[in-house]
Amino acid sequence: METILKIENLEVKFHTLGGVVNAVNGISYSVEAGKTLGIVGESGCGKSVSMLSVMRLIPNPPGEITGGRILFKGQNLLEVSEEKMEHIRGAEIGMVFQDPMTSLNPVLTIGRQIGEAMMVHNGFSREQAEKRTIELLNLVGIANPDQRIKEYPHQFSGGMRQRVGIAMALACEPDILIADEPTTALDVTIQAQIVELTKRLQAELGMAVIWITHDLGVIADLADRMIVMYAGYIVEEADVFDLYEKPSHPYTLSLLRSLPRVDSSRGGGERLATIPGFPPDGVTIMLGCPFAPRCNFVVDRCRLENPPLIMVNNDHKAACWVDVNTGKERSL
Amino acid sequence: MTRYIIRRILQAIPLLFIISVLLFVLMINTGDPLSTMGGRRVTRPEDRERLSRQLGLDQPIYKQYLFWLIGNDWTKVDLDGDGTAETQGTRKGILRGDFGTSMVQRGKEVTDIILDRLPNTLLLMIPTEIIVIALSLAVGVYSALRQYSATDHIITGLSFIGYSMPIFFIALVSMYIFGVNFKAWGLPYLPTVGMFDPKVGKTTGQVIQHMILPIFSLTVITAAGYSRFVRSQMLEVISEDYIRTARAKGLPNRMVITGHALKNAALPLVTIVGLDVPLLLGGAVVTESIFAWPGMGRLFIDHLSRSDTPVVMGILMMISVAVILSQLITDIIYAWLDPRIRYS
Amino acid sequence: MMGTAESDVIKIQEEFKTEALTPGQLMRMRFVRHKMAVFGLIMLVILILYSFGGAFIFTEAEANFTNTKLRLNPPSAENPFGTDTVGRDILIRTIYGGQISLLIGLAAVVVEVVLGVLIGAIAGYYGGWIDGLLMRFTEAMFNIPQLFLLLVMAKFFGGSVPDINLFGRQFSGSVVVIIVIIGLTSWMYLARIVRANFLSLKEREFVLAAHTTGTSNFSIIFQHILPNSIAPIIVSGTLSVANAILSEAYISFLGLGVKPPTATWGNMLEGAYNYVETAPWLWIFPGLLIVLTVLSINFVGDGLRDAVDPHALVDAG
Amino acid sequence: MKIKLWLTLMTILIVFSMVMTSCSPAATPEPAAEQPSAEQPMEEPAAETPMEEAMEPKVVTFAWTQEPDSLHPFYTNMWFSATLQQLYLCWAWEYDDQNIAYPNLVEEIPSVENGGISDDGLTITLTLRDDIVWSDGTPLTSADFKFTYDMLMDDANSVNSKYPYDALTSVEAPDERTVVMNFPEPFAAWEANFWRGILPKHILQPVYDAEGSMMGADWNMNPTVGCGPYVLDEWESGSYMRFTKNENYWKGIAKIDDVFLQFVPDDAAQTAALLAGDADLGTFIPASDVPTFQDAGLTVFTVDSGYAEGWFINFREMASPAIRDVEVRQAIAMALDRQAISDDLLLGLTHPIETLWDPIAGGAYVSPDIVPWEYNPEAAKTKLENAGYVDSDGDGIREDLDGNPLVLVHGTTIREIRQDIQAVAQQQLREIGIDLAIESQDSDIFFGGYADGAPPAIGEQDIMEWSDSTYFPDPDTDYWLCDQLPSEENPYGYNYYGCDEALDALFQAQLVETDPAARQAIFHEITKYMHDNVLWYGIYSDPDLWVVNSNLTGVKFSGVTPFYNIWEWDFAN
Repeated sequence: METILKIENLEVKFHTLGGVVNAVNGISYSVEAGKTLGIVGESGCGKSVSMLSVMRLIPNPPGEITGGRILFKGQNLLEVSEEKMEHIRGAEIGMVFQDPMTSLNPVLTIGRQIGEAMMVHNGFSREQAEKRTIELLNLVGIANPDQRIKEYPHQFSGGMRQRVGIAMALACEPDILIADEPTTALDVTIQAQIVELTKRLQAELGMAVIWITHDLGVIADLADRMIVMYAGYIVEEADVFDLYEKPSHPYTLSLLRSLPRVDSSRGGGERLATIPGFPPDGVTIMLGCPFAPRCNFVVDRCRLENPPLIMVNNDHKAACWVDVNTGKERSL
Repeated sequence: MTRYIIRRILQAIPLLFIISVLLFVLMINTGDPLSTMGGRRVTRPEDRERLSRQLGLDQPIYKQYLFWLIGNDWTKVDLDGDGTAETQGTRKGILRGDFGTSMVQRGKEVTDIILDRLPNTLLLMIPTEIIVIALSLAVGVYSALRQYSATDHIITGLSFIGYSMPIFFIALVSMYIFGVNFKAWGLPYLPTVGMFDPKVGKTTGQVIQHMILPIFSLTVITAAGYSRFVRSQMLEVISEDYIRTARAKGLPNRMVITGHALKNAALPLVTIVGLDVPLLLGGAVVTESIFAWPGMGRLFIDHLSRSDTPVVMGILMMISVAVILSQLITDIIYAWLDPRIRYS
Repeated sequence: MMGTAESDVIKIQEEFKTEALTPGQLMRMRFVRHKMAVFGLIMLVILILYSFGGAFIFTEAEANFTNTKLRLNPPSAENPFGTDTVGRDILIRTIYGGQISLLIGLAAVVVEVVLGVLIGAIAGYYGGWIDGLLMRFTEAMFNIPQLFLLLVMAKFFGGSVPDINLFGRQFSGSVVVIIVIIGLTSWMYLARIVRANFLSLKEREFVLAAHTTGTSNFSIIFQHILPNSIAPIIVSGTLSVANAILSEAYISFLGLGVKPPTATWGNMLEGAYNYVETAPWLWIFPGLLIVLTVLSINFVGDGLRDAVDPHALVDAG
Repeated sequence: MKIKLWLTLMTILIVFSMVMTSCSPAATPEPAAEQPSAEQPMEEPAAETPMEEAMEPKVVTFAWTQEPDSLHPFYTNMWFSATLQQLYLCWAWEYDDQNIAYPNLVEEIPSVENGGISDDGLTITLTLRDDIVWSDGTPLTSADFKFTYDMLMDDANSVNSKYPYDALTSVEAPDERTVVMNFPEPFAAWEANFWRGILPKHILQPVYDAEGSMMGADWNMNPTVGCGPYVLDEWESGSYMRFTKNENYWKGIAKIDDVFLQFVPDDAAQTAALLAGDADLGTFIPASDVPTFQDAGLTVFTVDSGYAEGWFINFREMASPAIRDVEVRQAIAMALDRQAISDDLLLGLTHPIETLWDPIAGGAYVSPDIVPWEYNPEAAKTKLENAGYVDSDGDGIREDLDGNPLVLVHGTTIREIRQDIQAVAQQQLREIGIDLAIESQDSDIFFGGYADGAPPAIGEQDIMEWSDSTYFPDPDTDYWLCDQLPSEENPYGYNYYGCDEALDALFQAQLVETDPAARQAIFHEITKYMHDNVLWYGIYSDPDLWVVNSNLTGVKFSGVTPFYNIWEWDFAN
């Protein structure tokens, strides 16, 4: 399997009024061509920031990438020129954003917004771009594409707009599609449609997908591999089945418990589990594990030492001093 | 759209009615046009009594308003003071397009008086507005894109100063520097007052020379506010998600700005300009006064100082109509430029 | 990476909730980070000290002391700002004029806020035909350019107004006239803001709750809703002070402002254009003081707006 | 793209307004250079060749700080308009630089001696010259006089003032050259006030017939037919007015071709224009600029036009009791340093005066027995002590016996010099213990009527200051007549000062006194009485100031008809 994107020790900081926020704290992972990586975590855990770093779209100031490497097809994206980067964005890495209501330009037609990337990257003429745009809209399942390319975003429903967003990201047939919570703002039925669409397109076009979400439910039948992030750290990384079967970090466990289960044996009156407390603010320097204050499994060591990612199983890593299956402290 | 326009125009009618009543009541009570009639001596009692009657100033205010509104040709008026109204009125009233005649320039049609001056005001104001829009777009966008740079700080500071300055101050300063001091230093200097040098005549070159200082002053003040607005709009727009989307598509920066950000940032300016256009019609009263520009603003001041109600009302109503019209036009243009907005 | 999406920053910063800071502290912090606002505040304090502290050094009699032999003297050690057409010292007159100008600025805004809040609150709270009527009226007032309305009103109230005695000093009655007319011609914007605020707030739970407990309309308006829309009122009020000072300068410049003997920065400029060339000190000093004051207030107002508006979090120059 | 369309629209608008403003026929030829001509105006003629100079029209430029409201003599009260009448109109008789009348349209000025005035003073007969014509060649006849009278008296015309024509019973025109005026009782002020401007019947009659009034006549603003040495050529509102010489002027064709009136916004612009040589003549100049003009070689004329700046004392019952006390008034008269005002504020161009009649006929109507009020604060203080005004609480302001502080209200119009005098007076009266509260209003408010609640009319102010004159050059005034007191019944009355029966009788008597010497004697009584009782307190004589290019020759000014000899003016080479 070819590794197309490899992130090593990425560190991102934000300078805010409240102090320096450590948004991403030295994370490493890789994405393989044609596969889907799911990144899960609460708001503010650094999952979006790490993706924006890949696109080099972190606003500076106040954001700053302070360390690490992002290797895309072997070249470090943090070192390439802005011109080169412009080509990589859109042409080689496409991105779909969370809110389809705001991520499309309200005063430009859909056709122009999809087509312009092809005109820039592929040197298409206006006619070629339009032809291809119609094909793309067909591909993402929008009816009457030759009419609709003349329309404006406000004339589309939320789900349709997200389809447009996807078409836009796929316009130049990128090798990676980054989807930053693309379904969060949508109705549940539409969510499923978008997930299905993505799967179909991935099968047809063969690109890698990085799917960011805070909803473990959505990603279950989409991802090949999963990463769970908390407070700027990767706390667990595993194949999708492993993760759901044997979650090895208390945080992952809590996330899974907070999912509503249709097959619940305990009946309808069951109260969903919530995680007490708030994630750390990123400013305060924490000595131990950032999840320790909210953790049910906490031991003394957790408050003193931040656990590294530990291989708990075959290709399954978790950052915890405790084996959550046994409740015993790991001896390391 | 047509229905929307009709509805807006219908809505404007009560609005104009309120405005006219308000202003009329104010104007009628702002001094006596017959006190000295611009002369150095107080008007003789006999003449004042007679003129009050003949010009209808002795009538109760509602009647004066009525005559102003719908005219008095349906009734008779008393000219000779014998207590019986025997002369047929001749006024048609503003609703029938008769703005009346001036008290100061006895017998001269208000419409003629205003039309004499209107082109001069437009001549000064339209170039100003164009320069202001172009300048503030350029400056505002530039400084937004270089937020926190030294240039941005300087531009922001300067625009704050311009924005805080009363126009007469910048006018006096510019007259002092470019008129008085340049002359004293033997540099080519600019004329400070009037529309042209009568010795030379009203040539295009002359008029343009005389336009420079007033336009400069107006531009400094207005562009300061506009560019601040454009800058903040631009800052807002470039933080929008769709700009990030455009960047994520790999568009070069120039295309992101001109293709995606500028139109969104410039759109709200249409509203601001629409609100300001009628003000310009009034010709920035102060500017015209200082630079002795023979426009509407000076006309207003001159006639206000002699309580010439028909002329003052004529100017103010014209401006009010212009305000309403330009709001309507602004809405239409906005709808035309912004696909999201549709009126019905 | 210049000019990239700022919403991300806001989103990110909102994500990293800074629990340590109360909203008040945050506001103060944002304000203090706004360097121009701090500069404006300092400038304003200096100007207030100048106008009100100067009164302890020079008496008002000195401000009005004429000496026709010292007519139109240029600035000198004796008269640092020069003298005017009857030999009064311009420095001392700017001190006393400053008091009135600042007073007019503040008092006119009080009038404006009272009117604007009252009309906006009533229109927004009661809605229906009251709202329709009040808003029509507001719109009508809006449609007449302010300077025109000010001039007409200045003439309307320009008759004889008796002098007033305040704090043992005599003021020309026209000060009150100017305050009132500036207030009367500037409340419309505020009324709209307040109305919009009321429209959205009156449907909120705490208001509905107050209704069910039988609280009177008066107390709902003033004790429940108003305190929640105070921030925009304060910001708009601050900026209005600057506008009021400018308005006073404009009408005074056109000869319809505050009448002698009371000096204001505005009426010191009246007729000064006749001395553009011959006695520039007549208009430069009061003019500069107006510009400085208005500038400082605008800075402070801008800072305040950013401070109460969380979207301006990063806009700390 | 849409922005472009918008810009195009704007451009069209600009071009449109450009065309509209410049489509009026260009007055003067295109200049060779686009430089402001202000740079070297005086050198221009020198640079021309003699041939061209002969062709070049002679133009005299007036800097005019106020634009006339109308050029119809009976629809304007503006000094800046009335003054121009000697350019384009003609009076029956006009006045020379000594303010002495000389016949203009008439053979001679009527008098008892030449039979023009009947012995009972009830009929005045004018005999017109036979060579007088309008500028379009139409003869000017008694019909024009009669027409003028008829128009004035017709209510449909709403003229500014019917004075003094309402004193007549009729005007007759028995033949083309004779005008007969019939009075119900003798009218001593006739010479100074009748036939100031004759209307062209052949122009205005058709308008009157068509519209029932001459109010809307084009001639009012555009009198291209006149009977003066010049006729109006063009008036561009807000910018300029040009008069060109009347080729049919019967006294002789004017030497200067054009008179150009440039409207300047203020004194500063006028001063600049005069100093730069852009204008050849200016008036109503600020006194402080006079030395500058003199240094620059311009000639300054001071011409008595009957105006006097003074304090009108309100002694009506609503006035402060103090001001109604003659001792207080006399104290005030001694407390103001009028000489300093004349010297410092008016740079010695004028002088303090004692009565309203000082600037008339060289002071012939002023009683020789008057002793001018001296500036003497100590004497003023003593007077106040004697009148019972003592500063009992030590605040520097005197109180009367009941402890009421001695506060007087002084009101005036918003003219800079008046507000300056107010400031000076306030300080000087405070020195003798009088608190002067000062206020000022726009003149249309200040001089408003009783019903408007104007401060002088309703008697709110104790002292009112402005510059005024009699029916100059006649000494008559009806300001102090008892029947002119404003009230509910007489809301337009303009005796804002008070009714003094003795004074009233004297004013009544002089107007019907046909013997000049006897009339003069009555005025001596009036002036002495008003001066000693301080019913009017003179500040300074308010002459007209004219600044003229020294290259102009033959320049003379009258106080009544300023440009009476403008047809004789010329440029020296």
